[in-house]
Amino acid sequence: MSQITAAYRGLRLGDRWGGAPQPVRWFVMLLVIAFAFYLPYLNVLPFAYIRTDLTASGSDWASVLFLVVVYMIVAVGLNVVIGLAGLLDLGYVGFYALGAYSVALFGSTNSPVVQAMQSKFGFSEEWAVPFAICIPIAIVMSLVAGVLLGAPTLRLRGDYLAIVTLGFGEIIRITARNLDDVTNGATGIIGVPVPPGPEIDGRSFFNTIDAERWYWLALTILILIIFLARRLENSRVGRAWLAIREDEDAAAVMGVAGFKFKLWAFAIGATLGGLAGLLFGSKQQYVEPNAFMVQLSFLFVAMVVIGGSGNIFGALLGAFLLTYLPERFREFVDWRPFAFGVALVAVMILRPQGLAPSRRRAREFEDRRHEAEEAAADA
Amino acid sequence: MDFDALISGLDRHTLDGITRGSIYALVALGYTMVYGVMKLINFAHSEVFMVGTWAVLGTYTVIGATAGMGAGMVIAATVLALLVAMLASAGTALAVERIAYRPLRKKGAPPLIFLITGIGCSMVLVETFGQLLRFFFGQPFGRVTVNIPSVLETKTLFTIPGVDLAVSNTRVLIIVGAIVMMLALDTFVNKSRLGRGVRAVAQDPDTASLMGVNQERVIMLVFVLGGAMAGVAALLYTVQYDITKFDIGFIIGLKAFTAAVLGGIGNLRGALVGGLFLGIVEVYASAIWDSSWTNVYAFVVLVVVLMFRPTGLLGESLGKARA
Amino acid sequence: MPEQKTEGAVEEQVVLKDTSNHDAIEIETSGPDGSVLLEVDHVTLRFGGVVALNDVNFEIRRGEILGLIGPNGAGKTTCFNAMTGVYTPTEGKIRFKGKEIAGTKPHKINHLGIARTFQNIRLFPEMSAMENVMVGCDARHKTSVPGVLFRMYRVRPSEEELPESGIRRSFAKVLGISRHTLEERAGRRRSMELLRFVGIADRAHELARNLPYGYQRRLEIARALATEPELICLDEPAAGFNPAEKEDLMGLIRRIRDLGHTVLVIEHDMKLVLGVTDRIVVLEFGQKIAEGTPDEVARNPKVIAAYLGEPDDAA
Amino acid sequence: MLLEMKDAVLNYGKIEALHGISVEVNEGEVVSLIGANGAGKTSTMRALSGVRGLATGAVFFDGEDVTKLRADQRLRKGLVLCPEGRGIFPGMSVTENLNMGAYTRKDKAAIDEDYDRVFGLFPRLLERKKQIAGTMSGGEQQMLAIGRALMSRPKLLMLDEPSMGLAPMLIQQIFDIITEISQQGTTILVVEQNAKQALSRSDRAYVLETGNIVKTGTGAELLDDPSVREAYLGVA
Amino acid sequence: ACGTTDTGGGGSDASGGDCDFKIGAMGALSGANASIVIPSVDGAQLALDQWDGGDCTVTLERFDTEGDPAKATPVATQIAGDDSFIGVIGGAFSGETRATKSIYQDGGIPMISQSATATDLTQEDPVEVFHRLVPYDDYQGAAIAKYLTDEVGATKVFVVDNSEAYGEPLADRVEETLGDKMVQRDKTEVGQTDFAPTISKMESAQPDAIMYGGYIAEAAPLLKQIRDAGIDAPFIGGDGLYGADFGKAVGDAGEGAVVMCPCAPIDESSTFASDFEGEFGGAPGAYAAEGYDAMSVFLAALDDGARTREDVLAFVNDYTGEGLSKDIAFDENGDVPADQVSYWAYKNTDGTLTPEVEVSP
Ligand SMILES: Nc1ncnc2c1ncn2[C@@H]1O[C@H](COP(=O)(O)OP(=O)(O)OP(=O)(O)O)[C@@H](O)[C@H]1O
Ligand SMILES: Nc1ncnc2c1ncn2[C@@H]1O[C@H](COP(=O)(O)OP(=O)(O)OP(=O)(O)O)[C@@H](O)[C@H]1O
Ligand SMILES: CC(C)C[C@H](N)C(=O)O
Ligand SMILES: [Mg+2]
Ligand SMILES: [Mg+2]
Repeated sequence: MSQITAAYRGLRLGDRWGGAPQPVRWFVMLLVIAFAFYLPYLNVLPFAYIRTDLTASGSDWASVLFLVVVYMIVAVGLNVVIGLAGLLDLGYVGFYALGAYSVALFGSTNSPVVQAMQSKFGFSEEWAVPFAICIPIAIVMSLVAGVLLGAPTLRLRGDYLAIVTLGFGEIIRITARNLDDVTNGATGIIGVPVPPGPEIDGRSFFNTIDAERWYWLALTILILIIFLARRLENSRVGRAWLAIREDEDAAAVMGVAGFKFKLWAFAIGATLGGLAGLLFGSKQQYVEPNAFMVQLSFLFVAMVVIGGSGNIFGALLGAFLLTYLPERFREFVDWRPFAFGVALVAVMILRPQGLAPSRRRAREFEDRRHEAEEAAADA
Repeated sequence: MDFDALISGLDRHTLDGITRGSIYALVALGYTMVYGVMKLINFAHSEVFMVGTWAVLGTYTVIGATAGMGAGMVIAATVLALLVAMLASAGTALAVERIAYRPLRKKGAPPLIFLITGIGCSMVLVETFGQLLRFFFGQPFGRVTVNIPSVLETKTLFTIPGVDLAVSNTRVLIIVGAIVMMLALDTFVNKSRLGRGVRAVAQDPDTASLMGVNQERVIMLVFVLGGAMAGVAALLYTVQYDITKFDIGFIIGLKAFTAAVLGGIGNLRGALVGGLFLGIVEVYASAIWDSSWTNVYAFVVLVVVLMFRPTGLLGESLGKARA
Repeated sequence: MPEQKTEGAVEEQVVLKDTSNHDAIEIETSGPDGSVLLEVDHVTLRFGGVVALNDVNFEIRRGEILGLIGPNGAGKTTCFNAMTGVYTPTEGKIRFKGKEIAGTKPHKINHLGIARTFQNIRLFPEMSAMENVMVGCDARHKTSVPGVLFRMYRVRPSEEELPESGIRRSFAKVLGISRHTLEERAGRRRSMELLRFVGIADRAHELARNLPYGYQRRLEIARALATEPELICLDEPAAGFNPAEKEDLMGLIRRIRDLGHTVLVIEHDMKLVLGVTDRIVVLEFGQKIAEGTPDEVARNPKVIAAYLGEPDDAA
Repeated sequence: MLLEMKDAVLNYGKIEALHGISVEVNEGEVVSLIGANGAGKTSTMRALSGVRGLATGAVFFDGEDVTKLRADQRLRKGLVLCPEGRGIFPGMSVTENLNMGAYTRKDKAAIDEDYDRVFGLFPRLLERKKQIAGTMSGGEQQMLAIGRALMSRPKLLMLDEPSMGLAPMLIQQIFDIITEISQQGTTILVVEQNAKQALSRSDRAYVLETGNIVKTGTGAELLDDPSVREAYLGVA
Repeated sequence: ACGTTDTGGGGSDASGGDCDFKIGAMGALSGANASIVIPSVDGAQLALDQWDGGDCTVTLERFDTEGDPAKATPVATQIAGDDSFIGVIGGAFSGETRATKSIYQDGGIPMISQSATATDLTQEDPVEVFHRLVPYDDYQGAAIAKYLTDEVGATKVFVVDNSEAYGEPLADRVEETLGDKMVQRDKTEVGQTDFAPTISKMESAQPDAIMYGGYIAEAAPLLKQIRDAGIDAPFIGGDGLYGADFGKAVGDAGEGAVVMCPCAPIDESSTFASDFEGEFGGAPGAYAAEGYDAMSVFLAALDDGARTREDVLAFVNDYTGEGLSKDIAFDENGDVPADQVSYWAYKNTDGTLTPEVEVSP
């Protein structure tokens, strides 16, 4: 382990990357992106061993890739909330659920909402809100939910926010489960619409089986989001978040509108969560409340923290590992949760700053560690 | 919606609520104490409780306690189970502290990391009973609900005159047990010297050490006390419900944590008030509507309370709790 | 502290203003010197039984350095807190440029033009010195989240704002440059200038928490200045300084005033207070007991009795 | 010799703040430590009190090696620090804070006596017995911190900038108190920016400069030293 | 069609001459509800073991979903994406079946469920690939209601469910059929352990029977608390309780509780029972015969020469034959014909479920 990390440090990737000329960086980036798009077809040994469908009870590789990317979108969003703005959100699954449910509620002919609209406006049985319109609906719904949740609760400090958001996630799930007349309750909604596309082999372009198409779609969205989210970090907004995290009162006296920026963080996070949920629901073509249990929120937080909160690429790495590894080792079904727990503890103790922390966090962390170690007089 | 049902059965519902709330309150203590001192949500605390319930089962199994023993035996078995549960829970809490938190503290890690190791520990403990032990020992471990012999058989102890409400011995045990433990703990923290040390570390660990407080000792103490209270809760829980399960801690932990925040996290009396309040609210609301909305009531009440009292019903912090 | 600053003061006055002013908030620095800038009008502030301020009444005039002194617990910091929106007075009004500000949120008050430092230093410890100052600069910037994300708001750049080279230059000519980019650039430049101004530019990129105490105090001043306040309030800026360092600080305070800021300073060090202020207000038990020029105050028997004790040059 | 620090090196991460300094304090003395901002005065106090460990070097107290002891263990031996920046317990009342000072003591009667003594020294504290310490003014907190240190009945009392944030009259008073408790038999090590006052009341003093001791001597000697006068007394 | 995903260990080309296939079985193979599912998969295994496939080899692959729809969807995608699978036995529970049937539909892979009973699966939005060997819950609701009125003679039934995809609609059906013979309806939650509010409602409603829609995990503590509170009205549940673990979990409190199931008792002396016992060391449990039948249908398709999913699907759609559990045929929705609908009430005596009476709704 230490040898590997030493070797890794020896490469000084970060520095080299920073020092490389612009065109080289562009080229490498394009290469990475191209490789990412190629991944579903990756079939050359030994690299093919990363595939998840090698064992008998394995799972579909492209579907896993899709899920990885969806969770990466989640992680990028949650990283804004936790990593940048320092707000502990334990109910992120709520937004994810909202995204999935919005597209189902408005886009599926099986949804009571659509059926009500049909009878109210005399539309045909086939009618539902077109997918293209479901997207803005989903985004607006989750954004509004983010603001509605944030407005009264962001004034609360730290850990109070954690439990309130956790409650929010549960409220969304339970409401979805109990409001039979709106959401079909526990039965869930089938026939969630998919993006339009040409028919191939008698199946619509985006279907439940050809997951690589979903993967490409999600990947494209993810790349766009990363591009935008990176802009936040080193900007007035990023600094405001940082300042709030460090000392909210002092920041206010320095003219930082704490509440406004926190609300923005929440809104951005909510939107990305909703978007990820939308992709998930649409790919599944089925939503039901049990897919949105609190534990999923914990998983999301773990992704961001394991990766190294504050750094988008850390969050991506975290999302990848925590989604991919359990799928890759499916054959150990019964032992996976146990291993997962052990891994969480072990990784965090060995590398508390996260696997790929932002430079700032890494530096902060080094300082604190030295301090703590020296503070122990008997060390 | 059935408000009549609530009104007509108010006495009964209140009793139910207090019973439920007493257990929340005892578990909430663990959250509140650890939070007060370390500003840390100990996510594994729900499993500390869970381990306690298994300890009760283990004790009964080993001594072969069953329903229908003589009164003396029942008392002996229960007391023994109580001690074992307290020991097991306190030990688990201490182990969690040693394994998941202390190394991080030594490295000065930020709070978020503690949260993740806490979640990790919680999973490990859950899986220990749901998988690991089953793998080695088979039943009763595993993912199914297991029965715990109801050594203390439910009997009506007395009837409250006037409202004609029958009160069973188990309920009396739960309510009285919870309140006695809380009072003892409260007195300890507020009156004893060590208790003052706990509060000092809570506010400023460095200065506390300059006053002669041994920080590590205090932290251990907090985990042990919180764990022991969860052990008490575990025994009372099994007395009332006679079951346990590998993941039984999750929901109770969640509620207890909510109760702690509701009362004002870091505040011992807050835990009691928050627990009872939450228990009663849940039962009342379930009486009016139904139990499928329970968590929604709980969290809505939490949000409403926090909106008017941003630091909970009784306000924050072990230190600020004015004795 | 480097000495070359004193002469450069007049030029700096120009440079230190935000140059991204395509759309910056207008601050009226106009108005004749000597006109009332801030008015504390019969302010009373109680905490339960404690009366921290009792019918306090004074004003700050544009362009002056006003000292606020008094025994411990007299209510000086509380007075600051009331002025910067941390507390709301129980009774009375505080007017800034004629506008009532009691009850306004702290960040709004900052936007109106009041900045402060803290008695117990409160920097952003994990940010570099430069970033700390940037946060101050940001107070005058307007780009918010959509602006940062999508860079939609574009301004026609002036010649010197255009990039040097080829394609980018043509792009910028046609599409303009986003306000965000210009603000960032200006903010960075100005932060560096401010750090130089207070004399700590050599450690601009170090984390604030690792700076020595004296540097931290100066950094707080730079951060406050970055918000372009009309009134800057310093709470015991010399605490923990030795006499030589205090001497430097006096120069800095004067130069801040020379830039056109009005200064309010709380300080227990009489040498500094008497040496640098134009006027002094004295509080005791929440009440104003004296007001006047340093000479008047130093001779005032009430002040001597309540605060100074027998003359002691070493204080 | 009551307290001795030998060749102490203290690091903050990669920064070495003390480069191997040695300090001695004899029983009954008042010793002061002066130096510019960042010279390492506070670091020295932290190392002595055990809040921070040393990289190399040793600390002896009362003839015993206490280098490996934690702060709380050293306190029990009578080595008490009143830290820079006061470090009061913000959520406790004034009385509770004082009570914490007596945390390790069991002699109830004597503790009550000490309460009276502290309240006698700082009447403001008596007035505000019930106030939550975090809401007190800067100077009031400083009084509380000193009072609390006295409650420990130290053998050796270390004060880090006790006059910081105090009004002129109180500064005078603080130094009088220092003299007084020294006469009552407590040994004192004090860090002060107010060098003139400190030196004039000290038996001996050390001058620290960027982590090294550059001068030592009796208080009077240093007061007369021209370089000290220029650097720390503000007199050219 | 989806050759993109088969690699390395992937299956053989289905259109080739050789005959080497897999059949998937998905359901709750672990957890509190596993005892309702495992016997049926064992039954399927038994059918496979007893089959002589000639040059065909078929393997049964078990996928544990814990009965959780969220965990079932990746499994379904995997099965549907792997061409060597030509049929699916399951899903065992209604929720997971609902979540996955459109995936199987897209993959064109036939499913035969041994136990998913929710009405909507076939009645509201039928998909071509889905078939089941059990009647749907409209019948079960009616059967339970009929048992309650006719056998128990109840006029004041208290109906509780677990707010979940199987229990709630079932309780709804019971409620509908009972009409005003139901006194009160209440809902609980999965994972709940304290049922005090529900019990105090029962105390004031004074029901003469209690019906629970849900699975074993919550039924056991609920029933115990009911009995603890001194309420001794008869207790009846749906097939969600039809597992060997029910008796164990509920203990003494469960004595006399009744479980309804659309499965006829298996004669202990039948060859099936003895074969099953020989293979798995116990009497055939919940839906073992249905599992056996589901597998048999697929195997018959292979015997018939079907070598692709399409062929198998066509075969299953038109299948008629005599099965262990009933005479098998599927209508256009994939349901068993109405004349095959039959229910049995089982009574829990000494911890085992013993057939009490047949009820036809
Ligand atoms: N939140 C509060 N609650 C109760 N009393 C308070 C509060 N804030 C301040 N006080 C009291 O008000 C008085 C004035 O405090 P303030 O901090 O303004 O003093 P100050 O003049 O700045 O003193 P110093 O020079 O010591 O800093 C003090 O006696 C203090 O104890
Ligand atoms: N926590 C810390 N982390 C990193 N460096 C530190 C830390 N504390 C102090 N230092 C550095 O160590 C050196 C000595 O600091 P110290 O606080 O001992 O000085 P001091 O003499 O007490 O100064 P002052 O008069 O400002 O209190 C300084 O350069 C300071 O920047
Ligand atoms: C195995 C059975 C109890 C499953 C149940 N009939 C359901 O549809 O979910
Ligand atoms: Mg003050
Ligand atoms: Mg210092």
